[in-house]
Amino acid sequence: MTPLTRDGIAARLAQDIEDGWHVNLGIGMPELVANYLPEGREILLHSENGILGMGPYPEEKDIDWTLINAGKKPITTVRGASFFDHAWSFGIVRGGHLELCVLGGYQVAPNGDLANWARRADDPLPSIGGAMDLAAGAQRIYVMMTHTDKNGGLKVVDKCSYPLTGAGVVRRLFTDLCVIDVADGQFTVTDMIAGLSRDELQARTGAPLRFADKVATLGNLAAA
Amino acid sequence: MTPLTRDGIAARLAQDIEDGWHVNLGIGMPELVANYLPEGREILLHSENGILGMGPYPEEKDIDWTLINAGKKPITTVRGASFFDHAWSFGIVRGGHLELCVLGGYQVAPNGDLANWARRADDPLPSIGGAMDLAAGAQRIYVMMTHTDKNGGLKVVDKCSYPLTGAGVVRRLFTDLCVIDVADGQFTVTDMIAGLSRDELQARTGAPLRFADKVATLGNLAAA
Amino acid sequence: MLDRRCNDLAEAFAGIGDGARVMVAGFGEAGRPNMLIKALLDSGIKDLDLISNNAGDGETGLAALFRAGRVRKLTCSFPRGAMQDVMLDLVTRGEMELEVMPQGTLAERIRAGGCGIPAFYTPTSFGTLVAEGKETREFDGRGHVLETALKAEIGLVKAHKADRFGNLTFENLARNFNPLIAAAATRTIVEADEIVELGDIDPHNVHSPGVFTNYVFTTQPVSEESWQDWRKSA
Amino acid sequence: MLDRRCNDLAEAFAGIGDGARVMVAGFGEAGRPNMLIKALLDSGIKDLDLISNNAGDGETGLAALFRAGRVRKLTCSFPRGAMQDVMLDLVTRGEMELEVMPQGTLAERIRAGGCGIPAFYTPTSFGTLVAEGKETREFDGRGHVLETALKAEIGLVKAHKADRFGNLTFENLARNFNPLIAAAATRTIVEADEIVELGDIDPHNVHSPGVFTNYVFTTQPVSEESWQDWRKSA
Repeated sequence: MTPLTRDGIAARLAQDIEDGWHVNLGIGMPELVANYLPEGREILLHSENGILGMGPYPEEKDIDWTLINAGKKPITTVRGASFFDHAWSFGIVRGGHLELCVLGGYQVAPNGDLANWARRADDPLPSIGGAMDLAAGAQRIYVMMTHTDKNGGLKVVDKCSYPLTGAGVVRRLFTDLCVIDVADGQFTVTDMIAGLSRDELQARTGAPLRFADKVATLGNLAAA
Repeated sequence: MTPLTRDGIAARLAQDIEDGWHVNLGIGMPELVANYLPEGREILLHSENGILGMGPYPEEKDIDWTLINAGKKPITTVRGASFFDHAWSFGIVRGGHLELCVLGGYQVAPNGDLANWARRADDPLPSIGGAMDLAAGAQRIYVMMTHTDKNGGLKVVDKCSYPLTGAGVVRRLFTDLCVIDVADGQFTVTDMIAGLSRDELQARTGAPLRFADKVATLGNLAAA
Repeated sequence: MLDRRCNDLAEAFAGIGDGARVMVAGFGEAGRPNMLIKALLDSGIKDLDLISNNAGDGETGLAALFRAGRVRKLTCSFPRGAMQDVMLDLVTRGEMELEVMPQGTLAERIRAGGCGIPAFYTPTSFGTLVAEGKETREFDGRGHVLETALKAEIGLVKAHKADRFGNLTFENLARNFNPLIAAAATRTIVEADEIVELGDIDPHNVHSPGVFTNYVFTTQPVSEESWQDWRKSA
Repeated sequence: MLDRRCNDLAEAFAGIGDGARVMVAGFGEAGRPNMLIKALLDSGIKDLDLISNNAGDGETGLAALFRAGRVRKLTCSFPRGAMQDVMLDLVTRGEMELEVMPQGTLAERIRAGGCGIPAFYTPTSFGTLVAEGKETREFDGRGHVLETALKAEIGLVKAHKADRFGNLTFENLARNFNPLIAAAATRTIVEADEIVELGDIDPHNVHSPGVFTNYVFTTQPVSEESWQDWRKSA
């Protein structure tokens, strides 16, 4: 079996973004999703520092430091973009106007809880940023992360042990091994990579998995 | 004695508006103040429907019904004006950013209470508009009104009997007979028209009047 | 394709039943979506739970909704004007409920509805009749009133320019409640003087971002007589 | 004459004592008022109660204030970045207090401060560590947290264009916290790339109305070396 790369996860997730959606891609791995938006779908990207209609990274010569995303990386704008202040920007977020937000994760639980901002409750430099607002406000939250950590530690868990970003917010989870629907307090696997058995996947998961009637094969859509 | 006309009250009040102030002139009699702003002072007029920098009534041929004040009368704009939505407009009001608001009044009491929106508590068509926000939010409230009603009924009273617009908000009161400072629960007359005795003024007033050490003569500054 | 343009007014109002809460923008006639108000009238939807700062004047626009008896409740800040006899009649006969509040409180409640703030405290109206029965609280030694967010199923908005993403600009003081209602309504229907190409509106100067907009129409004039159409079918 | 233009930075900071609460706008370097931050550093004011979304990077800008030990407390949403070792050192040695909150909550608290709203409820952070000890309340069956307004004695703002009334525009994503801080600060000091004539900014597209502005300066570059000046006098 070959786990998906980060790009592979991003490419699979991008398939589940519908035409016409307004989407916030969280800092880090979710930013990759922008490279795999399916052809023929018009998707407007929001960044919480005040833009709808974010375009790709500019050419080096066109970098302008007033044109950055929430991760402070240079961006461009698409035709039909708009700028606004932080209050309106989080009004868009909190008011439920974004069809989707994609966030990275440290831990996800079947009740939809997400932990992605701190690994300990007494972090002396707790760094929250906009993730809690996005978790609370977007119409749906997709999470993308590796299924386990570098040491094989569980991240898809029965109950989050790290401080929560949002309670009961995750709708779908995309990992390097599978895609999981999160609903009614349960994990349901809808896609799995080839060459991985259900028992093997369960062994790498800290909560009981159910499987959809038809589980799709999760291929690497990011391959050239 | 000759009581001031409405224009006379407006002209006197205008003398107390300082250079550089941002001012809201309430609907009705206060609108007249705009005609008497002293030369050499730059005063920006706010209207709660979304403008700072309101200019005078336009020529008939220039009337544009998207350019109206809170009283729905046509206006013009001055150079350096700005438009904003109702939330920002009342943010300016409520946030204490206007140095002054001038309101009309039915009743004013020495504790600073103002009644100017309804003459009965069970009005079937209570019409509040923006007056309560202005009363609560502006840095200072000046009220202009006739000293008594058409039938000689008292309007400068010990306690408002009509529903309040704002509690404890009036800073100065301009009538056709006098100018009154309102502070520390007391009325202090600072200006009076000629030919009116203190006893006569007190007789037309429903609360005890004090008099400033030096009471100025209140002339008709609106005279051509 | 993200295209909010539409040519069928009936489509924009489809599925909306009697009793719907509808917000109508505008202050006086500035920024008042007359074509959409006419479409709402034509839709026949009744028992409207209407939110609009003013009550309208005369026989046209909002006034026609009241005259046609379509409004169960009006939430506003200023119900007086040329319509006040009709309003008074409706209210005293118990045919319409009226909720009046300070204009800034109305604006902030709608803004809160669009921005995901369920409630806030305001100093406005504290110590007055309007605050009676409301929850109050002191902050920094000053009394404040708790007010809750207002949202609606439908928002009717009048823009100057619109593009197919639904980005909007407003002219002069026609902005007023428009961007707030665009955000607070689940279904925001816009009529614009002009629909322009993407990119024709400077991204710095979009007054209401497209994410709030669901349908965009080009404004068509409504003839004076057609405001009386409801009388024929009534 | 209503003229907010000023040439003397010391005048803009006059009368501000140690312990002052200062809001600094900007997100990353976009919309960050570096000249004014340098003037604040030069003023020698210490024990700052600083509110800024980010903590800055390197040796310049905000970072210099931390390195110079001028900040008693930082309120922000994201204290990590190239400065985090310095921050960690200050916090663990107890030399600086840190208050961290969600970015949208920070923005809304500042907006509330400018708009006369003393407190509001937000769904953000409900059910998390951040909400522990805070007052909560259900609206429509969902938990919310009570948050209070943030105001400041001084607000430092970076604009693109300004006029003498203090009307401002911002470039691209340099807008961010700038208009909110302009409104929330008692004394709003602005540096602008360009000071233009009255009327050169279209009234429709003023991003922050002049009523919030107290001082306007033209931005001057701050040399890299001068950020080290404080070390000489320290």
